[in-house]
Amino acid sequence: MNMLRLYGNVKNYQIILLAVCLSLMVVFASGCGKSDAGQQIERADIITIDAMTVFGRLSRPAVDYPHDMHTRALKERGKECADCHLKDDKGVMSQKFMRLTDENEKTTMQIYHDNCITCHKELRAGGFEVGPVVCGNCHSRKPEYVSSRQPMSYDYSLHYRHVKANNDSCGLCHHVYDEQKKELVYIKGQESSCRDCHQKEKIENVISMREASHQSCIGCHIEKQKGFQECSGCHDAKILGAIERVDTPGRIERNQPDFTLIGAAEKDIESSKMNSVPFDHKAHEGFTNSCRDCHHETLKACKECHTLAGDEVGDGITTQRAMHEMKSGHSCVGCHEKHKYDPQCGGCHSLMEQGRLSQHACEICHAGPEPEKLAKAKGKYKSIADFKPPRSKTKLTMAAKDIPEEVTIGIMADKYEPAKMPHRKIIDTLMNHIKNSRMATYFHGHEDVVCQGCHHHSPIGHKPPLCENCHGKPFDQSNLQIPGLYGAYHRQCLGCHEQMNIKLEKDCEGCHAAKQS
Amino acid sequence: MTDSIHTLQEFMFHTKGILYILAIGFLIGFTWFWRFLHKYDREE
Amino acid sequence: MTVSRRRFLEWVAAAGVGTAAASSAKAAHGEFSGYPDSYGVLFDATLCLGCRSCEKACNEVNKLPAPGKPFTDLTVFDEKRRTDYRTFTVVNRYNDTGADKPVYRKIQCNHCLEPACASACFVGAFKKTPEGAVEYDASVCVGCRYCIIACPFNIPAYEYNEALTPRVMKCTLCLPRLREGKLPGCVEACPVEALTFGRRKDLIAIAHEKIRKYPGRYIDHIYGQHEMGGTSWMYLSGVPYTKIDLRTDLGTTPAPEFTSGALAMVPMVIGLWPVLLGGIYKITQRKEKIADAERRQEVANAIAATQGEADAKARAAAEKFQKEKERAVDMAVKKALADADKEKGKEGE
Amino acid sequence: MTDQEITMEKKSIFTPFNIISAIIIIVGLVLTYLRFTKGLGAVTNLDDTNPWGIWIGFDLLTGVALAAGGYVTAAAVEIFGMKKYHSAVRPAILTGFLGYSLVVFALLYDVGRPWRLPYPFFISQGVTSVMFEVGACVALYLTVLFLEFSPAALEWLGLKKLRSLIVKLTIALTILGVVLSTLHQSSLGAMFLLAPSKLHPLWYSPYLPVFFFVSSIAAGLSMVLFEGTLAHRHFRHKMDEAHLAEHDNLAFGFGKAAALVLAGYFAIKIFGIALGNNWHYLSTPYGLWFMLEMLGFVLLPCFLFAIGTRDRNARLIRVSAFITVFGIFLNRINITLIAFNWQLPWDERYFPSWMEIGISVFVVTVGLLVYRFIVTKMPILYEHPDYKQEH
Repeated sequence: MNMLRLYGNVKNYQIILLAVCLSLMVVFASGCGKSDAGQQIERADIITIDAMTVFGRLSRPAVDYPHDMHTRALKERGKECADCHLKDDKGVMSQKFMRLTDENEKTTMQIYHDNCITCHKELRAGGFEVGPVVCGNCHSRKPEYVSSRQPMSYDYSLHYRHVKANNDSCGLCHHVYDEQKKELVYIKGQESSCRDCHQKEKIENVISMREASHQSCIGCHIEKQKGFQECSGCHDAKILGAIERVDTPGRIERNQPDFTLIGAAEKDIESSKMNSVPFDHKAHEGFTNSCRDCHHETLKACKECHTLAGDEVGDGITTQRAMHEMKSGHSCVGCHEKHKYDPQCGGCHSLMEQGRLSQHACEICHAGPEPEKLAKAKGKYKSIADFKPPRSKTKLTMAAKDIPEEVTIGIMADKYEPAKMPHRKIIDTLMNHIKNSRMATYFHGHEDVVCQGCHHHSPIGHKPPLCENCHGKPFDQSNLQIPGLYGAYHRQCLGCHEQMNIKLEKDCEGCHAAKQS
Repeated sequence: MTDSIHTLQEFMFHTKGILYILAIGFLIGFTWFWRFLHKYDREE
Repeated sequence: MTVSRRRFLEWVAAAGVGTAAASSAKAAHGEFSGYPDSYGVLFDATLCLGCRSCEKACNEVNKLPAPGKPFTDLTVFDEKRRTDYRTFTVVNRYNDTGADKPVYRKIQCNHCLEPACASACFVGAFKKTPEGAVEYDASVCVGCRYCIIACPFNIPAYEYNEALTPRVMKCTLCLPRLREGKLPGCVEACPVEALTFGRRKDLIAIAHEKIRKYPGRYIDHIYGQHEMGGTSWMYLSGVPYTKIDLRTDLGTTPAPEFTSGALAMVPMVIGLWPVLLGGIYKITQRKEKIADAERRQEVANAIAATQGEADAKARAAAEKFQKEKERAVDMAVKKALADADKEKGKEGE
Repeated sequence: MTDQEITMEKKSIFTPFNIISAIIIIVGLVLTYLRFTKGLGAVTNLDDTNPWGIWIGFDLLTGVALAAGGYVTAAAVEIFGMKKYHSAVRPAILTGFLGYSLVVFALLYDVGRPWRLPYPFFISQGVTSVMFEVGACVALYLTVLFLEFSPAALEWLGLKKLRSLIVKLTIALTILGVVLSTLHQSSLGAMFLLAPSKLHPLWYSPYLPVFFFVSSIAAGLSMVLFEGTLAHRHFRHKMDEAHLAEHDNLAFGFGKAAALVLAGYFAIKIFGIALGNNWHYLSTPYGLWFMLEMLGFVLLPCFLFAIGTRDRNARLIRVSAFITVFGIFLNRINITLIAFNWQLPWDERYFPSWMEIGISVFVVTVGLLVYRFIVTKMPILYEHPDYKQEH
């Protein structure tokens, strides 16, 4: 009975209910529309505070912390690094927040919560616009910021700038640990890359790469009041890109050879069969950005780790793979393969099958003395020049007059007039590119190989076959592997133009005028 | 259309067609069977 | 229509004789590879230039009304377009795909091997032909638009502004042209042969060959080889397919399988419901009958009781008069009996 | 619609109800003209990505579900022998019959070429389509309902012979009715099995047919009560004492049934989520929407029904009946419109045009008018004197 009173007049009840439902429907429905709103802002200075992980699983999401934002804000209020980062007895500034070590879960958490929240609260009370004060806003699954941090890359140019700035005092950064003296000392000629010793994580008394770099770099920058002192300075792609590059950085002297014969190590000589490879080390320094491009972290010779049969020091990577691995940027072939698709080369090469070496490519590199003669040969050659000099591929074997000035492609002309192709102009352009590329001049097996850029899959000669000899009628179903003439022309021309960034003015009419009918 | 079946679609088209006809057949048959079964119920 | 009538008779025969097995014996294993040498088209997104030649050709070949903007106008790429009742194919441009240049993607009916539209249509207006095309027959179409609901690629369009004769409109794979031995209009028009027409199995082989030759250029997946049980129109791309609006969450289940289970239950219901309900009905009926019987029994007992009394009375009377005068006997007995009779008659009612 | 006025129809025909419905009818006719001269595009907001609107979501799906009262009541009384609810059968059958007629009527608007509706049966049978089965069943069931309803009409017309003939068929018709209803009620859900990529995972499930069937039972029970309530309020004078006497008992009986069915329905819906392991969607906006449907329009009425039957509170039962009816409407709309094409950006989604709503209102109004006509003329809410001592 009380139910009766509770629910009152049925009719009103229904109306109210209906109203509620409809309104709810509208609310929800409109909600469903923009379900995943809220763009994340990219920042290079995001530090993920997951210090607690050392004590086991995190109970709340880690905090994404915009460091620079705080550095600036604090600077404005006359604060400095030391206000957040304590110095140890040696006066080395800790990179942890408000502590030197992590005692236990509780204290570490306390440190963050007390300092962060109190500071935010105070400032907010002071009417400043500051960050969150409630848990969920720091510990958020979908944080406001997303990290765009770039790994710092220290190339020749940057190295050179630092060398000059500190007038050639290498010891400022490069050091080794002296067991007796129990201190860091600089020994000329033993410089290596930082990562050679400073690994991802701290090992015994060797601090992590991260710690080392931030300690030394930022420490020095602050001390000298030079260079960047904020995260973004070294980790923001834009700022990094803006750093002025030195076009001809002086060579880094670290008793490396100008020229060497790459062959098997002495102990492997017996089992090695391939001829050695004369290698212009000096030249390649110019083609790379840093020693690490080839030498990984160490500055050792390849064969020390990559033995003929593979050794766990070199992750079992054999010499052969170390030199020929197509996918690796450290290997000769891998790097060369990559450069085949540079604008000047890509026009021809991008249309050729990728990731393959032709059989006669071998002797182009392996032109040095046989393994057994290697020891004697060492002194004999001083530079690549002493060697059988690379054939000059910069001149065609045929006379200019034998090369058609212009080729008219009219075989399919229907909607358009025949296309006039500036045949010789194209060849001249390509030849120029070849001239300017040592790689091309060295590796193009034959003077006239340039013709094969377009006249592919056919013998090199003064009279290469015509396109229509292989590329039959368009969309030929009996022969789907080879594009028809229609596609062949367009793909070749347009593909090459695109690769070499040569814009075509007014699309179709650019090559063939529309037919007036 | 060829006699052998190449697609699930075709197969179902065939089988479902038959099933529908069988079903209708069953309904008619069942009504008859029902009356056959209860023939003598009325006089009691 | 004649076809469907023939089918109907076929079914009747099959249902009657049970020869259905004959034609579907191989099918019984549930594996269907589609029509052996059906045709298809392979679209290579790394080659497409976005010249809209295919759109133009399609429009001409199918004699569709001229669009608002001419086909030479490339500003149409600024917004995302889809197929509609007078556009069987559109090319869309995608700028933020991760590639350094915009990527173009042509879309049209994919001519599924197991078309969702076909399994949706309740007049069987859609049919997968041996050539590979999914054919639409407007002469039977009722216009329920269930096919449009069913199509996972949002392709079929509808003539909403036709008052009485609206049709579903979609790419035909140029079936009429194929039968004349010609190529589909769009394929023939593509200047870079970004569209390859051929037997589906050949196209798959070619696609794999391309991926092998240019590992850096292609995503190692042929879109349409397995999607929704496979489509006759397939795609190659250098950027993830989701970036060019090709859904990768469709799965590989052929459309008919989504509903086959539900359809399989139909005969079960028809077969078992009558039996079940009939049974229940009979049970309830029997309950009532028993209830009636009990009621009748009580009545009967009542009758029996009264009957007994009457007889007793009659006998008593008889003896009484026996002891009386001899000559009154016959008369008295007759009288008593008459009374008894009268009593009976009363109770009889 | 406040139609107390109907009770005083003897006085004048210009009652507010009549006037309003007259207006609706006129507007409806104009829209009808537009639809069949200018095409769907002119009156609807439908487009190529959203081919189905409220005419399917409301008129067809909701309509069919709510018309389930016919087979539910008939089955309860004729097959399960709950003779005491006998007075409820005819109104239920009538609503069922009208409901289905209106569904077909509305389809004539939605479908492109209405006159071809018989094609699937006589011209070209698309037997692989779930819709074929729906169509076939609806067509047959409509005939069944007509036959089941015809005695009332025949009594009114006084054709005794024909009537008694049909009455003999009652059981056969009822059983057939249940079979057909089971099939098409569930198959309406099965239609959406074909679009897993478009329907939101929380609503899409291989169980869809079962969901639709079970919910249709709840809908049927509730609709009988709901419609009974209205009839009771506006056609009291037409009801005989048997009907009036049964009014509350009916509520208790059906209320209990509805409570049980809803409980089961809620359970299997949850199983559905578990089957697809879609729990994580519950925290999204769609999830909240789903839970609103589940808690507010399944679990809530389930309990209200339970309380109502337990405390013998007929009014509360009628309230929950209303909630359930609305819940069914919400569910069908969710599946056809709100949770459908859920990945599409907001501006590519569908919202009905006023004209579509207009037609739907028009259809409903026509239904009401016909209902009023029949109820006032034929022995629906009372028993015809000549046939009293039957059953």
